[in-house]
Amino acid sequence: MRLAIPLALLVVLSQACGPDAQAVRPGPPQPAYGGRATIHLEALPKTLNYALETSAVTRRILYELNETLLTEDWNTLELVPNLCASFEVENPTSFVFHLRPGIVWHDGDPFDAHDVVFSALLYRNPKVNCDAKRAQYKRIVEISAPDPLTVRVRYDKPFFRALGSVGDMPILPAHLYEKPGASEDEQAEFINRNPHNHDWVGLGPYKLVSWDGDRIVAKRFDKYFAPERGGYLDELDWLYVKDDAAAFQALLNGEIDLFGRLSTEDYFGSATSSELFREKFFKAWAPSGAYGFVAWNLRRPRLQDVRVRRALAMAFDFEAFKKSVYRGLAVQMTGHGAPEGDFYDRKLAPLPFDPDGAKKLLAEAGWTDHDGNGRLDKDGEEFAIEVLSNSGNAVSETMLVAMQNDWSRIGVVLKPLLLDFNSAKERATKREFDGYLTGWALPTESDPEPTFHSKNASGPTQNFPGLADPEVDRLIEEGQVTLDRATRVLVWRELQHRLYELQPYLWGFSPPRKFAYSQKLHGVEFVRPDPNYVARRWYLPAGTQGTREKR
Amino acid sequence: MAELRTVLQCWRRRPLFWAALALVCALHALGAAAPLVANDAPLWLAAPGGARFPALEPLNACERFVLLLAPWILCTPLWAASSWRTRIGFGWPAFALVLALVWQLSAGARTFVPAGEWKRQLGAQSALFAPIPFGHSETNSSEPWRPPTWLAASEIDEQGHYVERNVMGHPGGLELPPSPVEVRAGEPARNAALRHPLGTDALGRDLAARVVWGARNSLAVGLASALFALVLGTLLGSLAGWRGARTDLVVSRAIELVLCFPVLFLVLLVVSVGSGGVSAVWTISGVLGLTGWTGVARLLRAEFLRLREAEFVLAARGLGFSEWRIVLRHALPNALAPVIVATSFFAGTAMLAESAISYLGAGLVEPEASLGGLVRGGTEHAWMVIFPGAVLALAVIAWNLLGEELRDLNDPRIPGRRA
Amino acid sequence: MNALLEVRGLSVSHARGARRFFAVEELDFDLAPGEVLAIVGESGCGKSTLLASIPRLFADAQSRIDSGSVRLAGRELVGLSEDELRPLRGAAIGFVFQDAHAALNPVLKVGAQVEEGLRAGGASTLELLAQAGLPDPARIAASYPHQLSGGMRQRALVALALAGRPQLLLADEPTSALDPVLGREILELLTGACRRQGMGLLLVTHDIGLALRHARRVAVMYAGRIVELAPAAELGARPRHPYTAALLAADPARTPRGKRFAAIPGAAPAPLERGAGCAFAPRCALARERCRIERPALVEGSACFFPDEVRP
Amino acid sequence: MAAYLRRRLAWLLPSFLGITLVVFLAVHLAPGDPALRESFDPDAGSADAADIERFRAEHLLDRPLAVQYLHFLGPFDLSPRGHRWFGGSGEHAFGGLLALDLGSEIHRPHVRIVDELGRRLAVTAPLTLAAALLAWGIAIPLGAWSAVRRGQKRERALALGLFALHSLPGFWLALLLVLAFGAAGLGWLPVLGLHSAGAEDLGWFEWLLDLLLHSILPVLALALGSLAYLTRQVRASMLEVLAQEYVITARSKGLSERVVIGRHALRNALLPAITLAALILPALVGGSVIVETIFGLPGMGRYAYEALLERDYAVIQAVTALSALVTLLALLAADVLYALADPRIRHG
Repeated sequence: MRLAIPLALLVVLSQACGPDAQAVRPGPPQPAYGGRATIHLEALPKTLNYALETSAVTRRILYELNETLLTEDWNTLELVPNLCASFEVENPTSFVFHLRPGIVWHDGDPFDAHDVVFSALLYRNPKVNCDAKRAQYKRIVEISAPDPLTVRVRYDKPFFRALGSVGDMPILPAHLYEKPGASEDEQAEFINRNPHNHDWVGLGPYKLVSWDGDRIVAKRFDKYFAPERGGYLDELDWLYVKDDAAAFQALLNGEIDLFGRLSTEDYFGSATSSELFREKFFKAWAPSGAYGFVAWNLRRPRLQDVRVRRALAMAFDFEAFKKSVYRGLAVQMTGHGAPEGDFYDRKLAPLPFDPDGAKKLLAEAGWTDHDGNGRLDKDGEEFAIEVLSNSGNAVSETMLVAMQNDWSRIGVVLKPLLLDFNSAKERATKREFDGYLTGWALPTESDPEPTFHSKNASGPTQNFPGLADPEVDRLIEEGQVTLDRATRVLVWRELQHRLYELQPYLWGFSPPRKFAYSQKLHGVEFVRPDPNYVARRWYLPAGTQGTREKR
Repeated sequence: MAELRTVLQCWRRRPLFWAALALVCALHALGAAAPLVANDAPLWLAAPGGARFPALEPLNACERFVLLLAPWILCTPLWAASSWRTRIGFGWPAFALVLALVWQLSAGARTFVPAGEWKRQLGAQSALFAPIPFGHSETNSSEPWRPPTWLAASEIDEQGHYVERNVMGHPGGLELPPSPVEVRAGEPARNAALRHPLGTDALGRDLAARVVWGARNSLAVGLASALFALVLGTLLGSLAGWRGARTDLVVSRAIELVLCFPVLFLVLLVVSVGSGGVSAVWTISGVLGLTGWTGVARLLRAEFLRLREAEFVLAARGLGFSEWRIVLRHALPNALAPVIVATSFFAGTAMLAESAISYLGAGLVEPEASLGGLVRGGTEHAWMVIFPGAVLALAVIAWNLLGEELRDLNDPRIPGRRA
Repeated sequence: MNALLEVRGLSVSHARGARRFFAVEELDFDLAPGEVLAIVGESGCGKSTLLASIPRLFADAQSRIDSGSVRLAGRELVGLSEDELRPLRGAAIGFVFQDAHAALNPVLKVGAQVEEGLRAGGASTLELLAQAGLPDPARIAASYPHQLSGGMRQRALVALALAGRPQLLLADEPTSALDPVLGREILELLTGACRRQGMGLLLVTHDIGLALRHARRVAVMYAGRIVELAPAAELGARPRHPYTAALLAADPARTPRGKRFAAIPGAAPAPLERGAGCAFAPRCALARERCRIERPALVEGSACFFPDEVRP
Repeated sequence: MAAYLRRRLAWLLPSFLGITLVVFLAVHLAPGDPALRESFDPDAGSADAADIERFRAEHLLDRPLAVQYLHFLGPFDLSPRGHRWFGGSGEHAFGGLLALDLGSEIHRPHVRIVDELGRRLAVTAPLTLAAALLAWGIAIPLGAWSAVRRGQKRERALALGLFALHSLPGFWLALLLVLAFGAAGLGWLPVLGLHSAGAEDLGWFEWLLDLLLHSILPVLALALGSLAYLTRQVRASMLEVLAQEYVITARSKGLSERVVIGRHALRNALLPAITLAALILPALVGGSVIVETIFGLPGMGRYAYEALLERDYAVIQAVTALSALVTLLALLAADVLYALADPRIRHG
């Protein structure tokens, strides 16, 4: 069912397209079973139990080790049955799933409706560490299993992502996680400290064999319920390498077969145009659905005036930055959402780069250079903005310096505050910043409520600006209950226009995810949804599998 | 001329020592005079109302004092070796005072001028630029990641394409056509060999300027933490060595406490808390000093324990000198030699520690430049790794060599080494 | 007469920085088997250098023998290579050092250090320690140098020197670090061993009284040269060099009670300032014009132009 | 000797507790809060205030610092599941440092810290030991040789070479090694991790060979740093010993130069080196963040640093307690070893 997405959709993004196959490869050899591939991880998952962990790395690994009720069709991006044979939408708030018979867990235990019900109910136990997902699944009012192969779910009120969130819900093996007759606390303890969070037992085409230190090894699961898409490779490894430069060296060395954090500089630069690279590797990119932004703290008086926020956006030379840092390979964002999805209006033009216009706007807002020292000031106070960010990301550091230079031309001083990840997050949560440079990684369609709705304006929420705009609230609530996809697209686009006009964020860029992978891998396609590749369709042509290349 | 002979004679006797001292002083002078060495604002500008010094105007009093120290530091080897000491001794302060007076007159209202702005507004006025005409934060989006310009691979034609295709060009045509290189007033020509002798970084900032200002910060950290460790170590070391067993016990336990403390953690703690007003250079020096004093303290304690029973100290007590007088006039000078040796070694170690911390992203990070931080920025490009690392190694070698020579100089036990 | 040791025209120089200087110049003397020759002189006159040059055991690697010959039992030592000379050390030439505390290895037991020097067929370690007058040799052998008293350490050093049953014994001020009583015992031990085993003993000391008491012949050195060489009795009774007379006058042990002993005015010239003429001239009461120009050679045991005018 | 030892041991415990207290205070007073964990889930929204409070309560982060420290120290478990005397359910009465129960990590409750420490030590300890042996194995002969040959041309060249080596920044050295021997350079050596993919199904010999190949560069990076320093230390103390009289006495016994240097000079020269050798112990436990990051080794250095970034208080305190204990023991061992080796002190 997983077909490669037509390249047309990608072309719209920029002039050229898809993977750059330097050498024209002879027709793909016949897929053959066997062989191994190693995939690079930029972070080590805390646990493989996706109910307790939210990191992108865990999600990527579980694509191969676990299955969900529904899955996103790579082509039409619609939800198609996966663990369930079929499903009915009785009314906007209740759904019935008919499970496929004969599905077994990796340890041979049969999969049935009870697993699904148990996986949904654990969010009601306050002591389980699934805080990030609790809000989403608390909306489920009732879930029941009339017989071992049917599950009935009912929501409190119509919600556009209802079907999606149930379909995407991580399914836990109840026979390993349920402690019969345990109290709520004991059950939570049993889940939080369950050894299977590390030695995961799932339903996917590959089952976990070993995980010590930085290397996770999975082998093909022979009793997978859909053998035709059960993966050709015998073994899939994931290897965690913290330092990107070291990982790239390991790729060249043959110790890694797919590296997903190629920098723009390396993608276009000498690293990937050397002889060694061209002969043995390919490079490619795919839309990442992630974008960077500076969130303005609307509680700070000087940033409450929308003219000031627009002026700051107009003073930053996005085009020059896009050309020097991204070499043109990035989308300048004009709203929240994944730029390739159809919920995002790509025709909304960004604010023009106009320093003089910006100065005029700031003057209107009362900021002029009264004492002639080259810096804008108002009522004796200089216009200085402290932008917080975490020091791990090289691109965000570069963007801060570029912003500092561009704004100094209109007399605005930017004081960068680069802290380690946790300190930065704590200050962001306590809203101790003027601007907060960070980013989102979003699926095709996401619920804007936690990020922009006024009820999340205060408290440790994702609504960093503390935006409280009735028009935005109305649009969000309307979109949430619009089940029809086409009308919902129009609602989200109207929301995007409204948000861009309010400028709670200085919207940055959405660079694509850039890959380098070994030519020995065949069947490698790059698709829209995270993680952008389908490891189970990779294969090594017969005769090259068993050979352990001499390192 | 007789003075010159004594200086040369002194240098010939201990060549390695004077070479090390000269290298250390030259590096620190370069760091102190960074505004004059690498600056985008012109040093001198012929203005209608009289000459202006745009490069020096934005400096505050403390930066100006450091700048004034530069010539004095540079001549330390000359000054220390010659019997001109008295003449040179008086000469320099006078010269510095004159310079300060002239300067004070010329300082206009300190207007804040954005990086590169002077070059844009220069127009026809004649101006003198620093040897490296680039500011440490002056970006040039038209030449990011440019290899050192003395390499053939770094040649760029008018449209901005690299002449040698394979270095930067991209067959897929995916990349936007680069804009032509923007050569601003006062800068060498586009393909001049010395335009970017060490290349540029992601934002087109000249690496040579970044290295000069990075060296300024790294050297400042090295020196400051060494002095901090010296003062703290001498204080606690002498207390432990001289006073009774009780203080000795307390100080030894404090030493053990510091030895067990994870240094990296303290730096992370302080940098994330203290990075408000004070620049990270001083917070890191403070931390390295706080954890580095144990070496000096242990050394001094051993020396003092030995000296406490030395005959001349008993004799001095016999003459009724006060305890403090004995310590200051007799014990300390004797113990000072090994302490100074340990301090110069620690200066090198502190710089290595700072660079390691900055490399991990916890110490001096953007936009402040530090030799360790620079390497972190471009591990995939040879010139971004080699040049900052080489300058750092050179500075550390200078300090260690100075320490080694100082040790041999003062070590009576090695026969025939008396200066 | 088959002399045990013949030294002819021996000159040895040391290096300080780039310049070299002569510590001893043209020394001539002989030593018969079983004979004890004392070498007396102020510190810095080159007596220790003389002793060290025989087995070539210089502390500083840059010192060397510039000229002259040293023949031990007829065999020339100066030209020998390091490998040829090494077997003679310990076996033919024994060395007794001044400060036993520094001369013994602090981390090795005394017995082990003596054993190192033993030659096959010789006396065992315990016998040697007993011969050196040490009570309970077994305990001494098993203990470390710092556990022994000064006297016992010196006796251990003597035992160590005698371990190889050498023909020639060189003793560099063996008793100056000890009190007089212990010193006398050590010296009697040394001279007794020489007589019994027919060894020659070169005894270096700064105490002329001690030299006269224990040695058959005495050589007086001044500024790197031998200024007088004569049998002990003769030298004591009628010194034929003003420096020897001055030394005798300055010896507290020989001055009758109540009489002030005379100190020698001035100081010995530093090695670099030894100009022409007799080195003692500036401090010599009998000095004349000739003494300042011409350097007196060692004639009939005295290197002075007016040996007879010397008043004891 | 025994009295000295007793006094030092008596002071060991208070020092150790003092250190754990200081680290505890520094950790809790530092900015950053473990409750604010990884990135928010982009789809579902953020943990709301109630969840964060529950997380803090579960790890006693909302209790006063003194209670938290006593809970960490033990022997009583003061959490809701802890000892009855302190209002706990009695289910897990004893815990904490003094009960040798380090508990489990804050962010990975299913991982017991003791097990993770074991895994991390299994990576760091052998590498550091190999590096130490390599460094000492070269430093002693090299130091002795350069002391004996002091002043000759070759020796001066070696001295300058060691100088440069000692002054190179650790990360720079590691990066250069990777560039030189990694795929981009000569391509002789693997640069990542301790095993290549699929190593577990190799024969034990290939497995061992694969391990050795992978550990050459890290060991080299670790050893080169300390090699230069150790060689100069041995050279300095050797020079000091060669100036002693007992070396001349040894020569006067006609012993060969090798015996004089080997038996007499070196034995005395290595005395101070013992204290340095004892300092290898903390390094065995501490590991090196730089080398482990660049070569991708899951060692102790990275474990502490990553816990630091995520403010995993349980792990930070466990790791610093372990390294503090080992450092204190090392310092004590250094003095004891020195006394045993030097008869002047042993037989006082």
